[in-house]
Amino acid sequence: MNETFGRYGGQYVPEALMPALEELTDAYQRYVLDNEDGFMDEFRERLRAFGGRPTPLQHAEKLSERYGTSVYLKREDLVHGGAHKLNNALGQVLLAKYMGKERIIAETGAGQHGTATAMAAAHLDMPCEIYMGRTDTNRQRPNVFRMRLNDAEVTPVDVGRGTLKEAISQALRDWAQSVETTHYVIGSVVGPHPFPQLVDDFQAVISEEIRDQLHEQTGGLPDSVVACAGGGSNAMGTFHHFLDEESVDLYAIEAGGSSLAVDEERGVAPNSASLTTGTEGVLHGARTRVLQDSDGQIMESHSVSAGLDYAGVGPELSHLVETERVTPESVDDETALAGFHRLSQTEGIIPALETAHAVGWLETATPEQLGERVVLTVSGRGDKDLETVLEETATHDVPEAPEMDVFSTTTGDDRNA
Amino acid sequence: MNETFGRYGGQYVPEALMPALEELTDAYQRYVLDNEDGFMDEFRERLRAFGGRPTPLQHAEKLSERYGTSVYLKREDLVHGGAHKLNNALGQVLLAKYMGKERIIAETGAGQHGTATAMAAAHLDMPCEIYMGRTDTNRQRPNVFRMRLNDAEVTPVDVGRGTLKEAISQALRDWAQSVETTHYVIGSVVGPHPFPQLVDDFQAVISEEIRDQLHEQTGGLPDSVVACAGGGSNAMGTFHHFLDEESVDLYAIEAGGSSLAVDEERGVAPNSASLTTGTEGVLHGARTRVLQDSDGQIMESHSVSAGLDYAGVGPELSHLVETERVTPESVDDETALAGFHRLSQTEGIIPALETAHAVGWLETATPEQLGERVVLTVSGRGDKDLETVLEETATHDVPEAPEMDVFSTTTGDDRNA
Amino acid sequence: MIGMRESDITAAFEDGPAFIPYLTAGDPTFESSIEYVEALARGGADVIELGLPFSEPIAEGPTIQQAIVRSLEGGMTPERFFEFVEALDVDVPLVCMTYYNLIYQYGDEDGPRPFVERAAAAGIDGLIAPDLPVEEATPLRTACDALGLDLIFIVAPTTTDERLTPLLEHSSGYVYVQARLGVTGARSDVSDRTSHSLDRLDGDDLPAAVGFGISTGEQAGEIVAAGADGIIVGSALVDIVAEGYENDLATEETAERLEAKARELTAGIIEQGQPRSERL
Amino acid sequence: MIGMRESDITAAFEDGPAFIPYLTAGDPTFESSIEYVEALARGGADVIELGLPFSEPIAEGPTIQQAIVRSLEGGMTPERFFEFVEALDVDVPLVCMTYYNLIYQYGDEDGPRPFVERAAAAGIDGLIAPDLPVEEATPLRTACDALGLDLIFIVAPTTTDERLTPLLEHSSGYVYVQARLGVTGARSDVSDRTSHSLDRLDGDDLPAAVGFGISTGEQAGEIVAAGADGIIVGSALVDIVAEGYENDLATEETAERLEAKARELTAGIIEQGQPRSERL
Ligand SMILES: Cc1ncc(COP(=O)(O)O)c(C=O)c1O
Ligand SMILES: Cc1ncc(COP(=O)(O)O)c(C=O)c1O
Repeated sequence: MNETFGRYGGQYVPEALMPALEELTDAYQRYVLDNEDGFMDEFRERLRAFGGRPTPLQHAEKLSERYGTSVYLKREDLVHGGAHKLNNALGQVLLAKYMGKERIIAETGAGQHGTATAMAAAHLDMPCEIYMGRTDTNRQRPNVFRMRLNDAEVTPVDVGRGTLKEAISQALRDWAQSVETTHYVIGSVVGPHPFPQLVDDFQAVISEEIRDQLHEQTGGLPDSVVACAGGGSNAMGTFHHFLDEESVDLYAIEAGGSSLAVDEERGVAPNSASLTTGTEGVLHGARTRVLQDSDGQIMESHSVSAGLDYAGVGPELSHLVETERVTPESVDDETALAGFHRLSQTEGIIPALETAHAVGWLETATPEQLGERVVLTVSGRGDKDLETVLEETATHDVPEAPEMDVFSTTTGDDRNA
Repeated sequence: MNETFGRYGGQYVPEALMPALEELTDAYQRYVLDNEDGFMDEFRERLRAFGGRPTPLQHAEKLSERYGTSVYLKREDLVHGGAHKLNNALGQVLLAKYMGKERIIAETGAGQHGTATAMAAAHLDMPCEIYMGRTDTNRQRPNVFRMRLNDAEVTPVDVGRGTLKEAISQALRDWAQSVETTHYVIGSVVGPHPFPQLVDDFQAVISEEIRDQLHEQTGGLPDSVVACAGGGSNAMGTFHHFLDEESVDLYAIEAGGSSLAVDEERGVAPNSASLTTGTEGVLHGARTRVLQDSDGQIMESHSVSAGLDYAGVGPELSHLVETERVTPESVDDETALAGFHRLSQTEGIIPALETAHAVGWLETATPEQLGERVVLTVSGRGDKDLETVLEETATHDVPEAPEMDVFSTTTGDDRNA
Repeated sequence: MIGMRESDITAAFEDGPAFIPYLTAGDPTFESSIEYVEALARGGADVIELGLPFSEPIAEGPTIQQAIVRSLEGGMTPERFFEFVEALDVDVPLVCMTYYNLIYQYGDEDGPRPFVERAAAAGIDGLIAPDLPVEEATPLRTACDALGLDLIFIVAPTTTDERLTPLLEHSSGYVYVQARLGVTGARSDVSDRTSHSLDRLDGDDLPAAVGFGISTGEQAGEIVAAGADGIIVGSALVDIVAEGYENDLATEETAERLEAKARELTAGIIEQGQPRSERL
Repeated sequence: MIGMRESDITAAFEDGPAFIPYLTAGDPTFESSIEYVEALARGGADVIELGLPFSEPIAEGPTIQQAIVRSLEGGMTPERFFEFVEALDVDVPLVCMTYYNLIYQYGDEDGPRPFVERAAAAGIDGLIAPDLPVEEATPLRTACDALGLDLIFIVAPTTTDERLTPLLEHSSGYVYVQARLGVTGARSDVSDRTSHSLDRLDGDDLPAAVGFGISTGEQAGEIVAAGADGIIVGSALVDIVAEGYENDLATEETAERLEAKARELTAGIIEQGQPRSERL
């Protein structure tokens, strides 16, 4: 177990939480790494029966044609709840149960991690409270309903801009006072050690399946593997089992937002490209690449995709970028929206806006980057993003978008008149 | 191949469509029954890679405890698109391709069959037009968006009450003029021969998997199998491979709406319980049980669940009920809502409102009916129903429902003050 | 038509190509609808098709769908329909056009016979059930034969040669030739499939009446010139009823317009037509 | 505290239990905040903790979060903070409380040293970084030692005995004893864990100051009676600043209230207190 990844990682939290991190590190070692009491067996079985794993690795015919290569889609959109997030949430809630905790808390931005945690907590009969920025509760209403339906408390956070950053801070505050009975289910490969590794290990099932499925389908390895990255759990899970395969190129696609430039004055980055444009700093318990001003104040990030809209990124991913094992690429809002529509129309899969960044990147990638076999992880489905896509498509230049005039009053009957 | 099932079934359509039904019957025989050109192999493979099959058969711990028996959930909610509907839509769109058709039409009520067809059509590169009652387009907006995103035309039908019944009639009208180039993808085991058998065969994968999975998990057969029934495709697919197993009791759960009584004067049935309360009639191309007044006019049906809200039912299911192989049961709106909340809270699965009827029935079933092993098919996920559930829960007496006051302005921060 | 005496309906084609108008009975009210039907008779109708409205009219276009809605809202039922027929003062053969479920449900016993009995008693001469293909028609055929009613089937552009033979065998009265694919509704183009269909029927005993989409005297003439024994006009007439309804016209005014339209169509036919006996 | 001369901060505990108020520097403005800090000094502060606001204050409750927002909106930056310290006219030791990222980012080179240098130059005597556990603190510890600043660590109720030893080893100035679990914020109950924590520290060289949730002179007295060498009060004072801000009170009025509150707290301590030298 590494507490750090090169210069990144560590445990930058209040002293009150340190014993909990020690306890968690111990539990991680015993249950996850050593499969004590058959923890990993139970986790795998529940991922299968409750979560719907394995998910398919689908050869995408139209994309393959378009890019002159074989494109395979890893279908995490088919996981229960609609995203890869359940892999981690289920693992952590189960771990909390093994640790004898009585309560679960979590933060959520887009609501995907919150809904996944609420589902896992209902499934495993654990009381659960989700912190969510006030702005996000309002713009992600359906996900708030879903969490409530699964009997989770949803606590809006009224601080600051009311988004993910504030929700994480608030969850850490809750944890600092409830740590003895409560486990904090963090939603990505971020936060203090051992969270980045723990979450990575739970998400590693993605690349384990990809490797086996692609081997079965083609007898070989991919040339390139593409995943969108916000905090980086989807990317780390997708890369994990290829890290040691030098022939496999790994691309982490970040949100380029409207621009890679930064407004220091207002403390705003119109993007979430912390791997590409961030600098070393300490955020939410770990040293990693963050979007910050020259004083070290964390900036507001921006992306059309709520799930990528975060000023930090997992420390291991920062390290893998620094050592050039992983290539970070950023895709702007418009290209992501085009990718969203392209996948919906040509493959019949409506992706999450997060995933749409990875899809959008294919359009700009060179044949050398893609190679002959590309795997792209569809990290989630886009049902949660319908309203956003409608609004954003209207204000951006997205020729791929369909007309949405169904709700006008002309009728299809006229054709027979 | 049977054109009829006892007294039910047949082909009651305009002469213009008869040749198309002959052509379809021929294609059904060759491609589906005889696997010509490897049709069924391709269908199965696409169901796997694109559709996400097999879906798990999950032992439901909390329900099992509650009812003192082993309850297994067949997780069709994990199929791509969120319901069993894709099994049929993918099969029929693929069949249309094998038949050389150039265009797909379909009707939809709740939008589940429409979205499934739109997804399948995008996946297989077929132009697609979906008929949907005007009322339904307005109350199922997200599904309309999804269809449009998959590049399907959505044509609102302004006739009558503007729901499923009118949409089917309109789709039949379109087909009557476009039949030479167009295949009509009907959404359930209804309509003229060979549709009821065709759809049943495509949905039979559900019970094939249940049988094999339960055998693997327990070494035996279920004692009872429970499925909600609107048109009946979920029920027929769930029952198919158990029809010849006499020890297995089969329960088709219909929508009891607000009451089983009927308002003949207004031509309105406040339920959709055509198996329980319907009488023999001819609707949408088949002789079957329908909700009709004494003149034979079809009545408006009603259910809290749009997907069950239909005045007819598949002819084979009518026959199986008549011969007492299948037991029909009806569950009213309130019991279904309670079932919806119960599954969401205790198992972490938010079911479709259609499915919620089957879940609700468990509450009233006797131990003798359930036996020691119960399989219940979760025909779809409830994301599409969130708004409806909120509204309906507010106007019904559903003690199971959670509070939904998250959107008020009190903040979670106060606890630390 | 299997060795039966020529019916009143068939006889109506004897003196030249027949004009067969359609109206939905009871559209928009029982009383006005009676006047409209009688106006068509005055305008030269040789046979009249009367629609008995069904809640799921899968074979109709929007024009007739709306007529059906108006009629149902006006309280039309199968029983009222028969009273409607009895109240009519016309002396041409009447054909009832309705969907099979209404036929099947009528009366206390299962099956089509009670309906046919009642229709015969009311003075109906023939039936068309657009959702009843010949394969499913035996019970109705039997009842009609027993009570001396014609049962009219539709030949569609898609009807294959293999289907044509049994279809003609079971037909009586006339053969309804569907001019184009699609549902009912006025159209300005007349498919060239019509003449093909008519060619296929050449040599059959029954008169062939062409419908679907005819709206002007000129079209009617063209179709008759192409060899039809009659033309069926529905939506173009229902349009006039709808217009009167929407603009609140007096019943007489709408009736006059219908009569005028009937005359236009009859004139178109007569210009081109010759008695069927001479053409055979 | 490893073999170093006693610091000014530690010396401030010599004459009896110390009163250590906290304010966020620059809340709500640079100028008013200076007056507030000076008022606390007049009110009897022995040491003053000054918050340098960070955008992600994960260890603060809502009261101090809001103070941080006000201060940041007023334009507070690390550089302005040092100017603030330089502008202060108080003669008690000053402790800067801030998050590690601001310490780490300050100046041109990576690492905490430039921040510590500047802090020393401005007249800061010690640092508290609430998100920097002792495991990650070596670079900062080194810089502080080099420049003669105290580095104060927090002992939490959850701190295990194994953690206590290294934690105390790295501490200087005083030990910040967290009275209860949770984040900062005024509370009316004082956990009985406090005395347990104090017991564990018995025998350590450094004075133990208790914070988190103290708001009245009575509470302060109880805690001193339980053996604390000092009390730290933050949210109860920030509440007064917030009240002044929200009700648009004159700076002097808020300053007077702060001074009065400081006197209340000091009085509570003195009642119960005796000089540290006599208690050891
Ligand atoms: C579907 C989906 N993909 C990707 C992400 C980004 O998170 P991560 O980078 O941790 O995978 C999210 C976050 O909510 C998500 O919902
Ligand atoms: C999830 C779900 N279950 C059940 C049904 C009912 O249809 P059927 O009885 O054909 O399965 C529907 C119809 O839309 C549905 O969406």
